[in-house]
Amino acid sequence: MSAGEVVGLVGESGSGKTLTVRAVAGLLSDGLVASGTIRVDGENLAELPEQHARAVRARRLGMVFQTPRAHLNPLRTIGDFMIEALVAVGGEKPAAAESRAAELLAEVGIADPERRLRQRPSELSGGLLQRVMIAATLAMDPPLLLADEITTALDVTTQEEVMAVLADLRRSRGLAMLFITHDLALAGAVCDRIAVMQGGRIVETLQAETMRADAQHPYTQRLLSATLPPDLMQGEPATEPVLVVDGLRKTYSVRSASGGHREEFVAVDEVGFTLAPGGSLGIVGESGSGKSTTARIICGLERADSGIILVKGEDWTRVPRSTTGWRRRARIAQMVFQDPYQSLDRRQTARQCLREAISVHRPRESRPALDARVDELLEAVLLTPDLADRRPRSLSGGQRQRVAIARALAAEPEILVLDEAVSALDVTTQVEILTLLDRIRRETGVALLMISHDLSAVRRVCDHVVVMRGGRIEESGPIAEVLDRPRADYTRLLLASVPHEGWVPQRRIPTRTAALPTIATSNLPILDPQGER
Amino acid sequence: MGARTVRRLLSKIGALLLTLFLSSVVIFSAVLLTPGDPVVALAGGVRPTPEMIDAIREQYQLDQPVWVQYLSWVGSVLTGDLGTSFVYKTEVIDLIAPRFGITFLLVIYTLVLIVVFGVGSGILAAVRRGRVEQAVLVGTSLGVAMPTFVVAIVLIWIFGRVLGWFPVYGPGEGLLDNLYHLTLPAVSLAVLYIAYISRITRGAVVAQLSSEHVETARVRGIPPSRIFRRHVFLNASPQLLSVAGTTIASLFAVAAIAEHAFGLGGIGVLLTEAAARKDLPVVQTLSLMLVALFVVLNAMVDVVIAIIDPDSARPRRDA
Amino acid sequence: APTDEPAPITELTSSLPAATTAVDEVRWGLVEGEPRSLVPGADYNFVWPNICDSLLRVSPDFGIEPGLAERAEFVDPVTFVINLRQGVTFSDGSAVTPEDVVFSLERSRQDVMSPYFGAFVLVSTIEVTGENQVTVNFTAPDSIFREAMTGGPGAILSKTFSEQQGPALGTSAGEILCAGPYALESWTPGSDITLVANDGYWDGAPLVQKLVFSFIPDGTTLTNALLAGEIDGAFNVPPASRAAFEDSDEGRLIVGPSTASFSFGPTRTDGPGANPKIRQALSMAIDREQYIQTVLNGLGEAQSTFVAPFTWEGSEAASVYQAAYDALPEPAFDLEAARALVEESGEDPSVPIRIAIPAGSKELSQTAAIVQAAAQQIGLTVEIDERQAADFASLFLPDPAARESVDFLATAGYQETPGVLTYPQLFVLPPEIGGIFNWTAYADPEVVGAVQAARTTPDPVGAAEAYVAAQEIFAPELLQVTLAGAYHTTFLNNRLTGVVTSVASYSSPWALHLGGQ
Amino acid sequence: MSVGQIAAGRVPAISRRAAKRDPLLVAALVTLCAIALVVIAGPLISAFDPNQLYAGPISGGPSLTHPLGTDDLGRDILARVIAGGPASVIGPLVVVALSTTLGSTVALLSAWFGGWVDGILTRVIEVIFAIPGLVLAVLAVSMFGKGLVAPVIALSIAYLPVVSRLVRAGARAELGKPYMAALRIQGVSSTAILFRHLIPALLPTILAQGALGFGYAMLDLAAISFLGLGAPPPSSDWGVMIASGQPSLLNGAPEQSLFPALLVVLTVLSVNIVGARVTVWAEAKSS
Ligand SMILES: Nc1ncnc2c1ncn2[C@@H]1O[C@H](COP(=O)(O)OP(=O)(O)OP(=O)(O)O)[C@@H](O)[C@H]1O
Ligand SMILES: Nc1ncnc2c1ncn2[C@@H]1O[C@H](COP(=O)(O)OP(=O)(O)OP(=O)(O)O)[C@@H](O)[C@H]1O
Ligand SMILES: [Mg+2]
Ligand SMILES: [Mg+2]
Ligand code: NI
Repeated sequence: MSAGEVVGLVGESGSGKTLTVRAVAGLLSDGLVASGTIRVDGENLAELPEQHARAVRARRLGMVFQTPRAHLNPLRTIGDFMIEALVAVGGEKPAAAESRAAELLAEVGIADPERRLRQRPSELSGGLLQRVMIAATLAMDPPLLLADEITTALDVTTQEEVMAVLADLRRSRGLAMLFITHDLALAGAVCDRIAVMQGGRIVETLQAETMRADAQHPYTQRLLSATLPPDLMQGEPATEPVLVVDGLRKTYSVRSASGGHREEFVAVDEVGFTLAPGGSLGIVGESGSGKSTTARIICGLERADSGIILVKGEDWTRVPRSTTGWRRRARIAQMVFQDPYQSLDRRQTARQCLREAISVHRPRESRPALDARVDELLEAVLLTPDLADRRPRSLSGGQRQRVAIARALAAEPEILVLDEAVSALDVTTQVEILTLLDRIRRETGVALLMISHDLSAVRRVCDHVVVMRGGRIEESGPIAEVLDRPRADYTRLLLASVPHEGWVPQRRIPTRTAALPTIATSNLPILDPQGER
Repeated sequence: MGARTVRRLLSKIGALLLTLFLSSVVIFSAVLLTPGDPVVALAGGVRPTPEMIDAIREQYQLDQPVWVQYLSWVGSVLTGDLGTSFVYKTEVIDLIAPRFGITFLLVIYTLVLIVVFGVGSGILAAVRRGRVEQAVLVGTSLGVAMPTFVVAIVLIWIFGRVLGWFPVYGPGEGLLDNLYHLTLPAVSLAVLYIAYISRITRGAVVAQLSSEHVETARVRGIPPSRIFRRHVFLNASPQLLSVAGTTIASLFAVAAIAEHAFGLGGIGVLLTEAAARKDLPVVQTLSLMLVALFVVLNAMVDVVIAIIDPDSARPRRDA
Repeated sequence: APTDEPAPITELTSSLPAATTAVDEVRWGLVEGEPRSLVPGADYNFVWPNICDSLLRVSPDFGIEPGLAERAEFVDPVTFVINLRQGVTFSDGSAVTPEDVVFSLERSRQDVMSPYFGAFVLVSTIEVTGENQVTVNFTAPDSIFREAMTGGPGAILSKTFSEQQGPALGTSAGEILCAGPYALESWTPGSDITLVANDGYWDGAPLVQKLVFSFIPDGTTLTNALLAGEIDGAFNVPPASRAAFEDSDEGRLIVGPSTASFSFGPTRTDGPGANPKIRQALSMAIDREQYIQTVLNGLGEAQSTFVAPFTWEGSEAASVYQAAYDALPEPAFDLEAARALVEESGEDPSVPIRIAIPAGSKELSQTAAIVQAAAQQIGLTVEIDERQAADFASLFLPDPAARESVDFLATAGYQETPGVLTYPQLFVLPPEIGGIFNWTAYADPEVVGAVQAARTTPDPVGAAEAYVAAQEIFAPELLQVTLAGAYHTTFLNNRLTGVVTSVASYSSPWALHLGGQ
Repeated sequence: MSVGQIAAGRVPAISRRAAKRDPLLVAALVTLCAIALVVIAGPLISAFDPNQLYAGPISGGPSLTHPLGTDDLGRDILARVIAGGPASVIGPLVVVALSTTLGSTVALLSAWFGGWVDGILTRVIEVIFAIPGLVLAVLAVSMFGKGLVAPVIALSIAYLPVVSRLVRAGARAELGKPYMAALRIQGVSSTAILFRHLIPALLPTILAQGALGFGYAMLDLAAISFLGLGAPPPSSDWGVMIASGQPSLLNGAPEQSLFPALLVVLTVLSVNIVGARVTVWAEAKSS
């Protein structure tokens, strides 16, 4: 890599991207041995004595990770974090280091840097923390930044901001960057060169501008086709809707940011939409906008404060949360979750899992009949029967998600709710699953309610879309109308944030310093057997 | 400490006070749960004379409703009137006061040993993987399987009788002599805890060493010694502190074993002797004291942890 | 090696040569635990004899010597005159007056609960009859009163001080003032009692400035402390550690004569314990030699009845007692005969026999185990009921209900003053006239008559003859099944000497001549 | 399928696999089996009555007739160790059984119902946690008298918080996983969720904790016997044997204390090794 160059490293999960940068950064864990050479400014790090290599790395390399929160010491302030390297490595006086730290924070676009220096990581949002990490790596003014999926955990708008900061730095400092991502579109938009990895090897290196044309390797082509804009779905003319949601509202009582007293937090506010039988509706919006909450209310996992959910004319908010109530509800709506590993019982084989799901609704079914139905379901999700006797541990992510979908279909529901069902999978698998879902919808006539960050995924599968922000619906309508001729500013912002060819990241909302209490939504307890929280 | 931390601490301390209150109810109800007449229970296995019966009724207000009895019991304990032992025929306070010092010294001594050797060996095992770690792991496996009293007997045999390096009886006189006399008792008490704390320390330090924020510090070129102090040890310390809190409290009770073996007249021995003599008033008072100690120590530990880690809404306490 | 038989004891030492050099401090271990009180009679311990002098003193070999009284003797069969020594003072310097004597004796005489009450039952009046004289008048001649005056019953307390102290007198909460060689300085409950030398003591000030008693109820702990030199001396050291004591470079084990014996006896009027045949059977099933080797580690000897020969060692009629004792059959070990006795007894052997022992006594718990094993061999079952001190003590209350749940209790009994009658009369007389341990309601008119005659015969030989006549009848009844006489054991640091090492240390100022070698 | 079947069906499979590479675990398991065998079948094979006096010399050393020697009353130490086995092993077993079942039940109730049920149960557990185990045992002894029953019950209660906290945390984590929500949505009944999914998921954790608890209970009960609050004399509980052998130890005959002490240490050590392995296995299973 030469100075000021941005090189992208793309490839599917497990292809060795992270290991590569960790080897460069000297972070290989015990038991892993790197061979070969790593030259920084002509010095081979692999041959240098440990002490010396550490000094070279400290001054010549900066590294930013996917999960900034985990990479910051939770017990120390942002200031401690920023100043530490300046003092311990750079040999600056603490007072000087502090003002320098504030400057660096300002450089990455953090407002009120003095206050931030006194805060702890827990008080900052993910986007801010990622910027703090970037600012910290700048302390030693390194020529090279290693960035490992630094935006994967962020939503599109925040991703754009972080990328904008990096673009600025590149311009102002001539910073070179090794940029790792799953997202070819993003890589194409920000990198000069792109290296494609598969199974631990770089299979091909391409110039970013011309990658579509130049791609030779079949794997690269597969990656590229996976991100191609898909055909638009043709929505069937709406008959009587299978699902009518109206005036849905849900508030949580949370501790206020300053601790102490509790306050009401509106997660879902006056949400309403309809879903046609066999139709598909996408819900998009930034993180924390209330998408999951809406989905959970529809499936009965949460109780709405007010509003109605009509399924075939019956109000489902009134169905009791008894076992029989759950059984009735099960035939209406089923859900597929984001993390396919966590959403299966790790002790059950695929077959046991499906058998259980079926027998809930057909308690008197005989063994052979049950097994026949299991095979049917497996076939529907394109799983070979030999996988049926494996436990989740020995299935791939895509296969697990197929089992989860098959399980959801076991109840023969009217609606399938997909909460970020493909976000955790790598691109090629995503495409497979989305295609599968589309096929199932056509074949079985189940209606899809698909929640996603990913506008292209929504575009591929859905006929209607709802855009949410802060618990409210900003805009809704047929997919083509909303995504191609957005009316709401927020929809426009969302669309503009999605990396695409010729995309230049911009700082669009400089005032947003998001100090909301950031609750990791995926870690919240979900099952509440009593029904009330 | 921010207002938020203070508020969180206050509610924590409130919860601890509630714990204290509830456990005092549990301890108080020992009298009611003892089979037979509460007067006999309170007389402590002695057949009470009519004067004693009157005195007990008077002291414990046995004619009053239960809650009045409880309140007056707690009230008198709070005002320093710990009641009378009918077995020892003295004020409970006179039984406890002269014995407390030696137990306290023993616990402190033991604690120093535990911290130095337990935390020390735990860190060593975490930092020096390989042979040192193996040695520490084998040692601690043995250590957690060693009954304290067996260690005491072995120590008496080796150091007291065969080598004659350390005294094996009594607390001695004067602080230095006290410490000399308490060496073997403290070691015998400490062995099990050293092993226990060593394992916890090793676990906590290893977890921190492989944590991502330590990785970041390494990439940034922070010197290893500094990383260890400011990132690894600091972050491991809340867990160690909370274990230390419960350890000290239980040491006061377990001290009985060493006191028994080495003939130290401390409160541990008093507690077990009183139990053997069914002297409920003494046992109750001492139990309450130990529980209060536990609660206070934990409150202190929570404060320290809250200073280190203001986000510790729920300090991890158990191991 | 531990498997060797312990060497037989050939010589008993009743006292060590008096010390010659002064010692600042001596630490003494009390394996009996913390005393409940230092008032003579309120508790038995080794502390009070050094604080409170008696009118007469029992010598180490159980003879009688003058004490606070220059002379105290019967001037006629029913008049006992006490002549106080000139100028004796309490440890605070105040004079010992005849009023103090009257006060002290009346304390025991008027308190039915006092263990000394029995000594005063024949007394009619106690009066001051001169500047230094007190006269005790009797309703009948009393052959054991003078001997009683050597121990606790004759101990003298300061009247004014005692009255001031009230119920706190002599407890850890109060103080005590007497005329012994040492005075109480401090008492830390749970830890120790410190005595200081009484420089004004009439028989010369002790050489030890400070005598500190530590409470070490655990035999092993005491042994460790003695062997490590942490504690300078102790009585009743555990016989189990004999080998360790004898090998010690730190101190020496001194074996002295004693009246103490290990025995077990019946507790109620019915049940197997009350059946003499069962008692005889159990007695015959126990091998005494083996018992002495295991429990006492050889530090004792077989004993034919529950009164030990040392009791009459200093008596004028010693030869009469000895001849009668020698005539008693020695306890036999005969399992066959024992089984036959069980058959004859008519008791149901499947009903378990409960034997109570106090917790924490290794010797008694071994004793119980031995009785249990012996019983098993002759077809009886024995259950062991180990009781805490307080529980065990309650077995001795007058109310028979306290003993209902047990058949036997095992004890180590001793007699701290000379006088043959003192101990057996507790067992053979009806409870109304002093048989406080006569729990089987043993009532042989001949025995009662003879024992009472022995008490009221002023002539020692006459009294002895009356007693041995009774003994001949009650000894075979085994009102106590005596297992062995135990020697008085003392462990003393090598730098020290001068203590009384016989059972007289229970009632005489045994530390008076204590000091450096 | 029931909990028992899972426990019986899987643990041996795991240990078989582990045995290949883990000699320490094998040694521990063999030791435990040997001890269990001795405790169960010992009375049949032992040549002497544990209470038979003078079966050999007083405080005799090991010999052919008395492999572990004889004690201060000439009793065969081997026979006594064997006879004391049940009391020494069953005590801790009862403690573990009671504290794990009670603790797990409380924890499951707490995690399942949440809300005020959780609040109250957590408070109760907190209170028990505040009273050290030994203190609770001592309190029980002073109420109900000496013997093994009071301390065993007291320790069962004292160990409850550790189990309960662990299981509650595990249960909450498990209940928070999406598959639980999925089961709910499918209409799987509460009992099925509880017994077919939740409890089996927690079983490794519970077993691991049980193994560790056994070790602690054994040490604690032995200590209580040593302090003179446990089983009364004729019993040959290992703790009592160790304590009563002290005088002989001082006289140079350590057998009486040594062998039961070795047994205690070996048992606890083995159980701890097994427990540690189960913990590792449990963690591997749940990650
Ligand atoms: N410490 C380790 N020990 C053994 N194997 C490892 C270790 N770390 C990573 N691997 C393996 O090395 C391979 C490459 O992993 P790496 O983390 O570099 O993938 P990646 O391309 O970054 O994937 P992702 O997109 O999911 O982050 C994977 O198969 C992974 O399982
Ligand atoms: N149980 C709860 N208690 C308190 N607040 C909650 C709870 N569940 C969700 N929230 C809050 O409600 C808001 C909406 O959450 P929701 O999970 O619906 O967002 P989302 O749109 O799915 O976000 P993401 O894209 O990150 O999954 C968030 O701010 C979240 O912090
Ligand atoms: Mg990666
Ligand atoms: Mg969500
Ligand atoms: Ni089953």
